[in-house]
Amino acid sequence: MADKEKTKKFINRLKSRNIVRPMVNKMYAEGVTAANEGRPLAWSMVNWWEGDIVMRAMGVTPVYPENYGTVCASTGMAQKYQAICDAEGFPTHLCGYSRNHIGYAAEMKKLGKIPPDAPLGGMAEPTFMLGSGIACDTRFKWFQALRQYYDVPVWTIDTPSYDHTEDIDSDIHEHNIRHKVKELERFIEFLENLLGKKIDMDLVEDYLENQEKVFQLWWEINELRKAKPCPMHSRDFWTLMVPGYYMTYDKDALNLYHQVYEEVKARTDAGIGAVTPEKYRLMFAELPPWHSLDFFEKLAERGWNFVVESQGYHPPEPMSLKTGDSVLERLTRWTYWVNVGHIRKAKEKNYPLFGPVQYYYNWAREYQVDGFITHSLLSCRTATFWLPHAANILKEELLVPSMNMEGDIVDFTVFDPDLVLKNAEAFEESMDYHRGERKRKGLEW
Amino acid sequence: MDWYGGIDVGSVTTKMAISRGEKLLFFYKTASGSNFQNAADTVFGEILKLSNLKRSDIASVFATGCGSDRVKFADSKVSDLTCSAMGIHQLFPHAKTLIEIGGQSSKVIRINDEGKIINFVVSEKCASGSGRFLQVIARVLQVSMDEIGPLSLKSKNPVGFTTSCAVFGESEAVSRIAEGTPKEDIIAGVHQALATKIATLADRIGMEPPCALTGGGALDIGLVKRIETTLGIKLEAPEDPQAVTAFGAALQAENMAKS
Amino acid sequence: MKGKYFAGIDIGSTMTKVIIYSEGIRGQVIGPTGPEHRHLANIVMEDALAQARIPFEAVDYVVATGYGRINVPFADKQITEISCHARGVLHFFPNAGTVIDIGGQDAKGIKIANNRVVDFVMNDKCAAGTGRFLEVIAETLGVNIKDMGPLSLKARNKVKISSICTIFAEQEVVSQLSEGIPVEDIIAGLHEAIAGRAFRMASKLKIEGDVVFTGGVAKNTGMVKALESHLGRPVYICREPLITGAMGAALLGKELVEKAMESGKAIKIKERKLTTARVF
Amino acid sequence: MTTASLHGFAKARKIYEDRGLRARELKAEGKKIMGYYCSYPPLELITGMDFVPFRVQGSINEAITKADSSIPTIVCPIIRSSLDMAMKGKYDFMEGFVTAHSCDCQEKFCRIWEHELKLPFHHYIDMPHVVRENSFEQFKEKLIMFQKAMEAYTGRALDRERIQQEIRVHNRQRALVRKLYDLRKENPPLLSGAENLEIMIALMCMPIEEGSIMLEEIIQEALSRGNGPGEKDTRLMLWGSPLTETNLIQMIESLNAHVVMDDICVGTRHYWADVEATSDPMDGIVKRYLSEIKCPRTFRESSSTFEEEMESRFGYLKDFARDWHVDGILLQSVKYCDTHGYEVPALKAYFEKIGLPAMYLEHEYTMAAEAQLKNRVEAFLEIIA
Ligand SMILES: Nc1ncnc2c1ncn2[C@@H]1O[C@H](COP(=O)(O)OP(=O)(O)O)[C@@H](O)[C@H]1O
Ligand SMILES: Nc1ncnc2c1ncn2[C@@H]1O[C@H](COP(=O)(O)OP(=O)(O)O)[C@@H](O)[C@H]1O
Ligand code: SF4
Ligand code: SF4
Ligand code: SF4
Repeated sequence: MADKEKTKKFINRLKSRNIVRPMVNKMYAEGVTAANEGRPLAWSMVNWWEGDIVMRAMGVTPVYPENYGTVCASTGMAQKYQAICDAEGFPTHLCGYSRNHIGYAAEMKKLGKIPPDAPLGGMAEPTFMLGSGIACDTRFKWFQALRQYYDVPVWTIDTPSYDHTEDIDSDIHEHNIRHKVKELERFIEFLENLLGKKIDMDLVEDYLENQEKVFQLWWEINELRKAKPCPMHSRDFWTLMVPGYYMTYDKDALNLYHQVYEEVKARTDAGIGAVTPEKYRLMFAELPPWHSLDFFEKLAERGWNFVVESQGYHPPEPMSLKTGDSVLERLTRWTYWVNVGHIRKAKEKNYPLFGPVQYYYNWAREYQVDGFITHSLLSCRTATFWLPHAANILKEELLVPSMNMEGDIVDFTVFDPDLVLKNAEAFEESMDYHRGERKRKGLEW
Repeated sequence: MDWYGGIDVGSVTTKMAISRGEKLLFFYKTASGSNFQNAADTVFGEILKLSNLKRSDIASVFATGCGSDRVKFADSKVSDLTCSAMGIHQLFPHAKTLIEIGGQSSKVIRINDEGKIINFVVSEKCASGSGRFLQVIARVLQVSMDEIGPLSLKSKNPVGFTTSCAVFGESEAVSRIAEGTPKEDIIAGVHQALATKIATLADRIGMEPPCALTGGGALDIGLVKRIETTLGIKLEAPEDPQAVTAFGAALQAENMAKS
Repeated sequence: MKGKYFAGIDIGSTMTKVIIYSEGIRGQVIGPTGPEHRHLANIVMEDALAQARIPFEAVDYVVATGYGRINVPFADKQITEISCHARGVLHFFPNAGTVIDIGGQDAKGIKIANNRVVDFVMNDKCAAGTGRFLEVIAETLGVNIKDMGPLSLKARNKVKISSICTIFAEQEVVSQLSEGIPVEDIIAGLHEAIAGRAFRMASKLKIEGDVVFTGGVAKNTGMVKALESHLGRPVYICREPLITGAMGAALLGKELVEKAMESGKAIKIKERKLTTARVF
Repeated sequence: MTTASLHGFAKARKIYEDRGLRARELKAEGKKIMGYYCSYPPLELITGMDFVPFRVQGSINEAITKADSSIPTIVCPIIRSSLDMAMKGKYDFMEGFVTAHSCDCQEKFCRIWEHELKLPFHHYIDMPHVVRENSFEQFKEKLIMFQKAMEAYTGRALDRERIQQEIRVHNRQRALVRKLYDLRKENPPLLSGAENLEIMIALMCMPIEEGSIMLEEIIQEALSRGNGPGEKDTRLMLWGSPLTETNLIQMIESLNAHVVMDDICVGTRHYWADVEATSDPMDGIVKRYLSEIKCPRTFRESSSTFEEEMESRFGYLKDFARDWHVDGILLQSVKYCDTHGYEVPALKAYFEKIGLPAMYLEHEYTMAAEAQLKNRVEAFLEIIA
């Protein structure tokens, strides 16, 4: 948004990504249609699929205010909504997505209808709100606070904050899974009472099967990115992740990833990279600056290829499910696996264990990255908290240097692209140096 | 034709260095003032006079610093972090960390045996973390920049500043003067505030001695001593601490020509 | 309350203001607070008394407000500038709902309902966005602070000030000047930046009712315009926007005395001696 | 100097001023100190294992220099400061450290603590956010894990009787604290808000029974001393994030106001609720810590109307305000605390509805801003008057 001028493009984007745009539009349009036709609509936190599939099977259309935050940020509407949220008396340091959405909700309440200038047709008034105990406190406090405007039920599906050495075989893992299954059962009860109908478990299973296929393909696509040069840039990842995050029940998502897979595979076989020449391979943590994504072109111009990113948006690694698991158990195992899968992976590969920053460690090795770009956010503690720690570990253990860029998911005024570009040159030197050091110490890349 | 130039257009000072055979041979500086382009032209003219060289003797000139865009005669632009690291490495090959205190920001850079950057941090965009804070205070106290260091060393009771804004720091200093607080205590207070900020930066990056100090801040003995006591280490400053980045730019010009 | 005199003294970071009130303003003096003037609150007071043609003993009650209020030894009571501004504003604009005050050291918003302060916000950690910011830049530009407003109205293309820090903005301004950008365009850009900040801050109060703009910066017509364009509605300005605080202080003093008289309680007052203020 | 000769107020003051003083003495005597964070790790289990619980806190007076290399600056400053002090060796008397998932910052910072400090014993208690039947089961399981971890570490078993006995010891202290708070129902209060906080903080840095004795002494002293805090116009209640120093309350009380009641976790939140006697004592502990502590970190179901929900979430504050004759509420929080931040508009609306003035004060955990904060509090007092 901040960067409108026509610049020469240096990232070789995937053609198949163009399928995503209409899917996102469809997602928002469906929400508004559902509300207009009197069907249940949920404002939902990202819940890593478990709640989504259940809701879909109950005929509920979920829309995702977090995603709407990225939409508003990239269309420039977020500033207005955030200002409204401030005016409502919420502290300004709160999550940018939440401030955007609270502002939006307050505005919609005031107007008595969807604000006419709302991006992608807006989000209609919900039947209920679904909070989540995963990732951050914000994601249930936010909806609790929103009841001030929309007096509809708020449900929160809780989740254990997994033990950072948790193994899939341990008692505690099984205990946590049982707890999560109960949480889902209670949620289903809640929905059944609210909507006055019973859930169709066969439908849940159908959706789950589609989801498992989506995960597999989407995961394989990301595996292909280990190739040198890496065939797919983070920019494409951020576009493509939307269906894998919000529409796993949908056959269209499966079709999309088939096409993407073909394209990426063809590139890999032909040795085509997303950035040419690929001078540096980078890992990006965590949430991107949605308002300034074109900025990555400027880094691509310098030969920076972003090969892996945003752990929270990635599909879980394939896993072998326990035989005899019920549908809900399977469902919840996938959700939970996102957190603990990388610990198992590290054990399999004999990597040292680093608890909460394990995935950065695993990825840095597997994708053989030269540098780690941390994006510290003014308004999201969860995505920012581990960054210095992760940077310390990568540097000490793998001799991978990092550079921080200050910014925010929504507020683009704190992001200074010129400064980052200025420092980028110095960082290249740091990456070069560490390349040599890694060689000296006998690391693989 | 094996003379090379490096020009560093800083927010406060514009500096130019001429090198040959990777040695710093000539250095000239002038205030950047309001017109970076003029300042650049001036240092170039003056350094040629000083060195008795002709323009055509200089094989190439690399520019760096926040005003590098304005240097019409530069052959290339380079990052000031890289230049500082390179420059200091040539002067002090053993230095592992470089602290640079300039007019607009403070930086801490970790460098390797080859003068390459291992890591770096830059202070946030607020004047209270840069040398400008000192200039502001010096102005209200009506002391010159050359005097503040020695004055600060005399202080027994550095004032604790209650504000973290350089502008309000100015009015706070004024009140202190009115109360009869000695100037040296006020200056020492500002030095301490700055030293604490720099110590935090240094800590964030995992500073390792030996540590060199450059930038205009290194000319300020009061600040140097405060940083030394805060960090608990000795700092080494080159004879002309402001020349380092410009020299680094000249070195890059040399390297480029050779490769 | 015939024949009774009330004094309000507002010691701000930049200006010291005194009002002597008795069924109308009898004395009104505005002097600089400046470092050397800080302990001269008594002198400003003397000037005001001279204007009102009364001896200090004739003053029934003295209320001090503003940053330096605790340093006025001869005041009977100290009240924050929030309450005083609100009271002063209500005197001039009975329908006021929101006050935006930008002074030398801070910017604040005050919300009024039923003749009372119900909420307020202020920003004060950073000089960006205060009158001090404008003063610093005016000095750099060599423009009299009084001329900033009229000059900015002539702007054709207001520049964008990218630095939020006063000191760096000063540098930015200098280099823009050297590029030949007209002074008025620069000033207009600054006004835009400060008005934007003030507007965002005041929005926290849910702006309602008439908006009154006070404080020294309200004297700047350019700022008034910039703020109005953000608000999308006109703002009201007192003929002398600097004095609302002192005015409010005097009026609150009057109300206190009236209340005490009604309830028959004695009210404590200090000895009427114009001692020098301690510096702060 | 040792604390042995000190009693009552003087003892509280001394330990408040040097938090580790008592802990270091005890360590020298061979006792084991277990650090804990926040009000959620069940102290009954800690003392039951013969550890002396020590509440880890930050300090507003210490510049943060070390922790910034491990955690970002946009997180809770109290946590940054706590980690910083630990990294500088200020808590080197602790043998172990236990945290719970009270808020995300705590969940995350304890892992960094573990990495950086590597104490002999370290435990993190996972804790549900919601209050449902299955959350009680889940939490119980996690507490049993905690117990087992301590048992494995010490090689000693903790039995039912001991837990029951510990519950009595802690409940006794809680009753004494409530008695202490009663002293501020009077007008003028028999105890200042600053004194009260000093005592609370000291209590969390010493053995429980010793603390109870100190409380009894203090209550006696307060009842018999002639020079309590005098008359003031306004009685305030303080809500929000923890205070690690008395400076904020002192500043308020330097004005024309008393702080007579609080809802903070170094105050009523920590002490108000008792553990109920249950046949399996763990059930009582589970219930108290998961649902009886009133902290915004817990999500309580809200299928009722918003009005009813507000009443169930905030009703206890109305009772506090009534019983302690409160004129106004100061909502305060450190910047970057999400848990408290989201609560502010709803709380303000609630107090507006019940006709109590409330103001939100956000601070950055530094002494430097005191003058500005004071100005705000003064203006608030004028609004109340
Ligand atoms: N003679 C001096 N004595 C002490 N300090 C000085 C002196 N000259 C410059 N400084 C300090 O150095 C700072 C400017 O450093 P410099 O490296 O010239 O900055 P820049 O590179 O941004 O132009 C000033 O803000 C001041 O604090
Ligand atoms: N005549 C004027 N024209 C424009 N701006 C003015 C004028 N007089 C004062 N100001 C502005 O008002 C500010 C001082 O405002 P004031 O309300 O007196 O502040 P304080 O209460 O902190 O002393 C100055 O910083 C200046 O920017
Ligand atoms: S993780 Fe960050 S961005 Fe996401 S909801 Fe939480 S605070 Fe907001
Ligand atoms: S606090 Fe002061 S010095 Fe820092 S950015 Fe703001 S105006 Fe500049
Ligand atoms: S103040 Fe807030 S963020 Fe800090 S520890 Fe407490 S609940 Fe967590």
